[in-house]
Amino acid sequence: MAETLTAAPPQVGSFEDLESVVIRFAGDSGDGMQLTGTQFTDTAAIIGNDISTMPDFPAEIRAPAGTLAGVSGYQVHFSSQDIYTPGDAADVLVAMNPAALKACLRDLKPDGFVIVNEDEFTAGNLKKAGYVDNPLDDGSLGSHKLFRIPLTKLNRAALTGIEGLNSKAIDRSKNMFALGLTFWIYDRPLSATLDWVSRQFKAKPEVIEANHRALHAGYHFGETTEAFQVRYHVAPASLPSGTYRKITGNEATAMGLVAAARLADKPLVYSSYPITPASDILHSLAALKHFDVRTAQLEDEIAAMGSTIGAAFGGAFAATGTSGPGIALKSEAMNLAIVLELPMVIVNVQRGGPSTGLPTKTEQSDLLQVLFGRNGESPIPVVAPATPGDCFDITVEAFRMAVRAMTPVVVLSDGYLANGSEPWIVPDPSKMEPIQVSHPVSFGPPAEGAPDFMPYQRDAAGGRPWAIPGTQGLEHRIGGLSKEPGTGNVSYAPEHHEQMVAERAAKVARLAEIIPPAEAHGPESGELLVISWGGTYGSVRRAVEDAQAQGKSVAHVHLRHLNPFPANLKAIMDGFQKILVPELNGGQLSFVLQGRFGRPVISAPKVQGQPYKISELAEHIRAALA
Amino acid sequence: MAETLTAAPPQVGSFEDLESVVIRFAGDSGDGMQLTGTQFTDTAAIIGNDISTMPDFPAEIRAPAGTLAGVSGYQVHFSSQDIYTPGDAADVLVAMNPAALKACLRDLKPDGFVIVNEDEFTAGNLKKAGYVDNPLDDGSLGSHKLFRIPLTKLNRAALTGIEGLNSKAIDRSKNMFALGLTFWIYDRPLSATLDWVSRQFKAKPEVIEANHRALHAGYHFGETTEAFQVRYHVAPASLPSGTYRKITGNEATAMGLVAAARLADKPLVYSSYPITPASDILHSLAALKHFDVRTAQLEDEIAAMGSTIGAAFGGAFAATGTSGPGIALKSEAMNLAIVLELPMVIVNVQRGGPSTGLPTKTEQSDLLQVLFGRNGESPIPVVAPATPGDCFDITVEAFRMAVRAMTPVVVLSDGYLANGSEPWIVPDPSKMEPIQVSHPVSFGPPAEGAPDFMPYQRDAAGGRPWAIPGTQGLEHRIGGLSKEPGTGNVSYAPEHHEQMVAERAAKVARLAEIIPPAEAHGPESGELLVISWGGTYGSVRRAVEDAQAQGKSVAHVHLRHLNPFPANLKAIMDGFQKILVPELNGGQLSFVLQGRFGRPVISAPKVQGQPYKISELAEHIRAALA
Amino acid sequence: MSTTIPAASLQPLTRQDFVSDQMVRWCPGCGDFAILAAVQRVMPELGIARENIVFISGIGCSSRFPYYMNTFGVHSIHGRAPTLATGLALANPELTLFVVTGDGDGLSIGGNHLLHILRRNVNVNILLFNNRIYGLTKGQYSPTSLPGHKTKSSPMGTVEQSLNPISVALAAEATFVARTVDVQSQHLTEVIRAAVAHRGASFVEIYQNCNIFNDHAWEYVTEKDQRDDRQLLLEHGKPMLFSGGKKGIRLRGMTPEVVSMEDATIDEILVHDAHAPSPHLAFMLSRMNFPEHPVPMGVFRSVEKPDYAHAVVDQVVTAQSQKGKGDLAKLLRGAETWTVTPHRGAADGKGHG
Amino acid sequence: MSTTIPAASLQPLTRQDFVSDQMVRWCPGCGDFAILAAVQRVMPELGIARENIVFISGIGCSSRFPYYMNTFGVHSIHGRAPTLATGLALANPELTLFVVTGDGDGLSIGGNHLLHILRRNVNVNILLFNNRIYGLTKGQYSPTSLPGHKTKSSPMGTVEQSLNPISVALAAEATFVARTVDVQSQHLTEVIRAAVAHRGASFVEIYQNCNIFNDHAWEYVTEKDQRDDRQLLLEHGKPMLFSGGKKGIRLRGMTPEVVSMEDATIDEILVHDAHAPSPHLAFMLSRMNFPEHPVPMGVFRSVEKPDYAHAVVDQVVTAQSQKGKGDLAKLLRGAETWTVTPHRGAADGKGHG
Ligand SMILES: Cc1ncc(C[n+]2csc(CCOP(=O)(O)OP(=O)(O)O)c2C)c(N)n1
Ligand SMILES: Cc1ncc(C[n+]2csc(CCOP(=O)(O)OP(=O)(O)O)c2C)c(N)n1
Ligand code: SF4
Ligand code: SF4
Ligand SMILES: [Mg+2]
Ligand SMILES: [Mg+2]
Repeated sequence: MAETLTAAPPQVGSFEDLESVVIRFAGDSGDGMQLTGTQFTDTAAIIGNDISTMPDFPAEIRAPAGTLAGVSGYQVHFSSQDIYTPGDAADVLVAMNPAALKACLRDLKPDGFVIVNEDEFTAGNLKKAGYVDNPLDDGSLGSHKLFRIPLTKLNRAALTGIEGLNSKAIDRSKNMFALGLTFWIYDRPLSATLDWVSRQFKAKPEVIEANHRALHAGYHFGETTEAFQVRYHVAPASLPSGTYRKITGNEATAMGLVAAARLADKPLVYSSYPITPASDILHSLAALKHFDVRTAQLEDEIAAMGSTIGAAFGGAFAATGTSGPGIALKSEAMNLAIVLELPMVIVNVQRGGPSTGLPTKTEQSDLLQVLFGRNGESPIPVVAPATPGDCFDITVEAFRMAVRAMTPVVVLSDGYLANGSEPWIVPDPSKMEPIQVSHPVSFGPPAEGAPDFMPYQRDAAGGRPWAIPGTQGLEHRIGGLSKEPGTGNVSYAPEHHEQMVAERAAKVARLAEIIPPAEAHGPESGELLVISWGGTYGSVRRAVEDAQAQGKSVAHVHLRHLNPFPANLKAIMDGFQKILVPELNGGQLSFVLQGRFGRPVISAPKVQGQPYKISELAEHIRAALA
Repeated sequence: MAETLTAAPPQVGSFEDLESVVIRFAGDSGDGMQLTGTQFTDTAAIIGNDISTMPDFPAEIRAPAGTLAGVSGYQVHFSSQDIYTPGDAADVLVAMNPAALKACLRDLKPDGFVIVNEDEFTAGNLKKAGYVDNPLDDGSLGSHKLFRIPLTKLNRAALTGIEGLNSKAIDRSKNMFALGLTFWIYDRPLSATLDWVSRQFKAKPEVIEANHRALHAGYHFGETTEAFQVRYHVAPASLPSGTYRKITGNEATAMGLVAAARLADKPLVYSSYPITPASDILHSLAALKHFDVRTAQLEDEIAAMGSTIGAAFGGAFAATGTSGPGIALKSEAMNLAIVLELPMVIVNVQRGGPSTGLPTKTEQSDLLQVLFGRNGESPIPVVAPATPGDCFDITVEAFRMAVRAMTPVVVLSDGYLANGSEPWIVPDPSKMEPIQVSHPVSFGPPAEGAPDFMPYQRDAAGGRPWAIPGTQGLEHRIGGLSKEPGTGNVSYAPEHHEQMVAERAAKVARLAEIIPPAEAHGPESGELLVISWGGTYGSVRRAVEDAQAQGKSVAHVHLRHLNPFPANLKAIMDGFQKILVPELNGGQLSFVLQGRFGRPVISAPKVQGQPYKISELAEHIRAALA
Repeated sequence: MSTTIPAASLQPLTRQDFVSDQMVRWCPGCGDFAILAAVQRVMPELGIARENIVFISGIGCSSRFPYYMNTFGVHSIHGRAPTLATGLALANPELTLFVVTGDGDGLSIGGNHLLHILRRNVNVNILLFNNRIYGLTKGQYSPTSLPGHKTKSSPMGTVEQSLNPISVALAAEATFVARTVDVQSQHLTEVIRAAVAHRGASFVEIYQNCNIFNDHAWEYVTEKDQRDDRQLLLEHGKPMLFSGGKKGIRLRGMTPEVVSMEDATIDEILVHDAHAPSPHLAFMLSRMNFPEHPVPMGVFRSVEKPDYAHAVVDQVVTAQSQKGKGDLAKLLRGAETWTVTPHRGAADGKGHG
Repeated sequence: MSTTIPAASLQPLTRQDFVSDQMVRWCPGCGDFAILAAVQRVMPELGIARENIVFISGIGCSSRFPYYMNTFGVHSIHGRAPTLATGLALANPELTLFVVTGDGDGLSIGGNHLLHILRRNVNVNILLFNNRIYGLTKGQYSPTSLPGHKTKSSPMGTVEQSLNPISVALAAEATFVARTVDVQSQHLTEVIRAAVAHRGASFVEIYQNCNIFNDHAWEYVTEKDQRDDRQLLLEHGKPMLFSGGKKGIRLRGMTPEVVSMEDATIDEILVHDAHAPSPHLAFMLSRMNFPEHPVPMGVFRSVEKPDYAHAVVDQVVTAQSQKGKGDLAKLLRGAETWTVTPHRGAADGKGHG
């Protein structure tokens, strides 16, 4: 449903132009903040801003109301410029209760706005949030500009008289009031949200009415109150022309899987076991059965991996998705997939570890796990998307690699990419290159004396024939024991083992032939090369560009391929005196680069379950150059 | 039952003195070759030779008789000198059938002896072994000295008339005939084996009789036939004085676990799931209940790991053992153990991978898996024994480390060490240092206002209190989610997460304080440093010593500690121009050294499921120095 | 940390003694609250010192339980709580252990461990909170979800048969099997008391309402006005009457049928035998369900068998009485030793490098 | 590889067509040989093209089975064969799938997958070779080993209750459950034929002798002279007679008892109902064992339910009929799009680095 919206013409005099704004909506888990943020984002996207978002919510479904543990936040960065991240710090914090204020204040810019629902700053709520004094009164908000709004009361007043709505339901819509207010401040149209509400609650007219009224009430509150003296304009960004949509990483991953299967004219079998933050991929795919997507929710991650192997053996495009703890469980079966040499895609949406760790926070700390977490020599290709939208491209690419080398391929996404969103140019599927799959075909009943089918005979790329059940004459048996090259027959012979280990390593290494070369963003040689991977792309790119603007000799390579590396990586590295590797773990890529190239790099690890801020990266670059 | 045996006085004239001999007994899986080898070894050990052994058998219980797949071998190296390995190549091959000849010939020295049971070289057996012509007749044995013995017939003849023995049982003792013959050739006493047979078959006098007769018959065959013109002497080795026993790695590991528990005055809870080549540890321990060893055979490796965690929480000395595929399964629970911070020992007896791989062959390819095979930043100490006997010391040490740092510790043994044997000076337990364990004690019911018990308060070594259920006043809850330092309460706060990750890394790193420094065997600086780990110790040490004897500038560091490394490792490495790292994998320690120190090393990988030969290492050293 | 104050200075404990200092993080209205309250209430009555009680859980909303109990506790990983409990029992067979699990934790990823801990009869009390949904991961179907259930992961309805936890426990040779409900706190506490009194593995299915993702799942059986008519309260040795004694269960061949007591005499009514050596009667009861039958509640099975950890430790004791307490020096020497004396010439030790 | 010769050029297959070129690597005398021979013999009778048959196994002696069948096959990893079978069925629901497993592979490490593949009713034939021992790892006890069994890992005897595979399968809602014996090849082939005919998950326990590590384990029931007296051959709709019709099974209340037909009439004898909707009758049979009862052999349960993979694919078909075959371009566009036109000014693309 493509719409082309434009913002209302600016009212001269009352508007100030801004390049970018970062708003953080925060409230209790029950306050609907994720929805509020999403709606704000959608409207910003439709208006034509560049956007980048970051939801942040607790691992509990609904922690006790009013507590710090229960705070749910959603940060939106919208801009007239090309942006890369959800923003280091917020310009505006909308805090629906004291806990939200307490939890998020530190992420607000010193001169940022604080819009609070004053009605929630009761003694009880203050205590739950761990406040001794009321921060609205004790001056502790310092340089922040505070807007106290009796939001609950105003909203109740606006909603009186709607038939069939109890007071709980009335209060539940106060997020729409807050949203309406921010729409007014940033001069956004209400239409997209009004439409969305109407669609969403089709069967409940009283709920539609409530939300529509609340949204308008908030908007009008902005207009009628004196509190906000200026409104702001953030002009549309000059994005490349095309048709855009907003997309989250998990949505993109799911669509990438579907697209890959379609490009090969295959059914997609997606086997999974729910786990945060990967579950939404399963949910998306379960709703796409009409694409011949066969989803299976298995009893655990091991079963999901086994099912994926079985489906791949059967000739389907087979994929599974999980997060770090699930990969740990899958590792034995992943190893089987590696030696069976069947194509499939394994998505790991990383979260904070180790162990159960930080289920809803982001981290890049499974790189070593996916590279090395299996017994024996078991090389597996690993790719990592750079942005939410890139989850689509990388997933399609992963399947291309899997089919070429007949191997499982790991896609390392992360919580930040999975839940974050950005505007994305909708690709035209008719222009995407098909994925060529060729199954050896039947020869009829094998003739006397004809050579046996050789399931492990290598092709030009080092792959092997993908012969599937149902093909007459190609009956064969494969397994996890060591094998004779070619025939695949069980063999414990030292030279067979050695050769098979080498063949598997070689075909993975040779994927470098089809991987795009790494691109140095900046000079081709110089003082410092910053190498990043995964979801830190945006912050690192911005930090490097800032440093370049300051005249520093620094370039950036962002790796989307972790195994094998792009063939030219070594050459690029050789052009720089120092190499800085910022990442959201204890230094895993640093370790791999050193281990691979035997050359020291400067590691800039961050292990807080939080994305990198541009400012932190700027500091690392400064220090590395010092 | 200590005995001091000496060989019969040499008969002048008919004997030749040898420094070392390597014999390989090989036959069908049903031929009792493991037993034959063990008996030969035991006698050699009792005589005072230095010994080193290597069994080599198929993954099947009993593959089809007479086939290559069914060949079971046992190699014994015995010597008057200090030896380190079971020998690169055999001096004597005892081949009980054509398949054994075919499978083992390539491991025989060019001028080695081949003793065959000629009766088994029938057309059928030759075909099963894949021989077109009879190798005994077609000259294909080349320079080897062949002894054809109608062993089956001779043995049957010797055993006629024993009551209650069918022909199958008679033939089953022909391995004793072969053993008797080798005893004669190398002038060994029969007494130890005769005694062993008597003990073993207490209830079956006819079996005792059969085996005794067969052994004597073989011995006398040597004496009466003209075939062997010379006999050989291998004098006792000049081993350090002391009381010795023969020990395999798995026996030593089991005893190490028992000893550690005893040194801490704790019950040992050993939870496991059978897997080759680790099962024997379970078997040994199950027979040691009187040491307050509580063994549990669980439903799988995950359960074994969980049970180990539970037992550690309960205050027992808890351990589990498995092989590579089992580690893959355990990895999620290992990660839990790491964040719960409980002491325990995880033994990985490595075998050839990936996947099911080579269950009965050796490899060192799980180093990266145990270091990195878990989600998130999850450091775990890793140690590796150097010899079968060292499995004892390293296991005790692993428990010391575990208790100090309150962490699981991995012992990386391998199939070669596990099944191989060497003479071992029996340690005196009364001289071993106790393992100090202190559990915080009860304070009675917590007083009003008293500070809460802090389960994650760090002690001097970075560990935490091991407070166990049953202790009044110390009730506390721990789990796999991210935690607040000190209290251990669930926390998703970025700085708490960061601090806990750092604290866990630090306490593991600080184990270097109690790890013995690495010792360079050879010059302190020079051209080449060879770094090895695990079961390759013996071959590498010998190859380096040989190179040193040739005047080459080479030293050897053997690492028993892989994480953390000995504190002085870097300093030693700095003293050498080049570093050579031979290992039985694709170059895993090489990668870790480069990754850790950012300095290139020369990797010498071997991935054949077979141990390193001294000659292969000599070649690597030569090449590295070239 | 140098003095030990004897644990015997026990004062009678109160419910409050079992409340930990941690904030309870469940959704308002969640059935878990009622279960927590009931468990905290029953604890002081058990006469077990608090320090001898351990709650172990996996992952799920239900598995947060240990944090809220002021006892020892481990919030472990998904599905593995039974394995930790087994090891802990081996280390100390005298503890009172609880495993708290969910229908996903216990029957999906953890199904095998559940089978085996029951089979081994480890002395542990397993409380399975069955809400027929994955709560913590926001509402996917679970192995106990009814066929056709539409959830996020089954938008067109599930195509899988659901597991019956009681049937599974019985097939796993469980020695104590019971069912109760979050909202019937009296019944809940009675069942928990019986479970704790049982030595060996006790399995308790607790119908629990997840008001966020599967509200009303059990309403058909727990609804106050209809309970009497829809629940069959099992009591050992008592005829199976319900609906205030107006109806009963009679066997037709092997098939249980509901009869009005106007049409049947009390002798025809099946008498509950929780102690029957074979679990097949209990299994039959486990298959009874509304609307054909009332839903049986209470103790399905309770039989005596040696518990695992004690049996293991008994072998230790037997071995020690047969062979003496293990002599480490003797063990290290093994079967055959030989002595190298100095006159053979001492060489440099063979080290380990 | 450019021409396809139609698979329809089928000649009648023979046993030999199902013999692969791989050397059989079991111990001489192993019961697995008899099972292999029987399976190879029954294959040609099934009328299924060889290329549409897949054998999947885990790890164990029994799990070597696929190598010896000249069909498609996967020798997977320990305990996980059911999971591969599930995915394979999803990829191609028309294949005939066999899972070959052991008492360790299927009931120890793989117990949970067994539960769930049965519950899901995946169209697969599961052959569980029960030798009450871990063969391949050289003789440790298994979950079906009898209590007290002395093995390498239980030198003083096991202290665990054994699992009854039939009971477990029934509790897992299996729609087809049967038992047979390696040495009774006639019975074996009949049961396998019935299993393959059944659509959905078929579970077949096969008593198998491991002559190396657990010889004679089943002798008490398979011994030729005593078979008649110790086996109860189940036939749907037939009274449960054995011992050549001289004895039968009668119910006393809920308890089955053996009666001599001299003391009972045929009407008193329990009639086998393999199609009973509730599995509780079959469960009762699963608890019968020598010496109290004869050991039931044959089909315990066989009921019709939709099979999993077809049900999943049916949803695909339904979805396609409702929404049309998915339009990728539309999917990619999603709910809301907006257009940036050149007049807004085209900037450098934002790349992915
Ligand atoms: C290894 C692993 N896989 C998946 C998850 C995600 N996960 C957490 S709880 C849960 C299911 C919980 O369901 P249930 O046991 O019924 O508990 P409830 O939340 O309903 O009480 C899942 C799938 C996880 N934490 N760990
Ligand atoms: C992950 C893993 N754990 C353990 C093993 C070792 N293992 C191989 S087969 C087996 C048990 C086999 O028993 P069963 O299934 O009864 O088969 P049988 O050999 O008796 O036919 C075990 C424990 C393994 N291969 N993989
Ligand atoms: S999601 Fe459901 S089960 Fe979980 S806390 Fe909320 S109401 Fe309870
Ligand atoms: S060990 Fe037992 S089950 Fe395995 S092949 Fe030998 S006889 Fe058969
Ligand atoms: Mg649940
Ligand atoms: Mg078995």
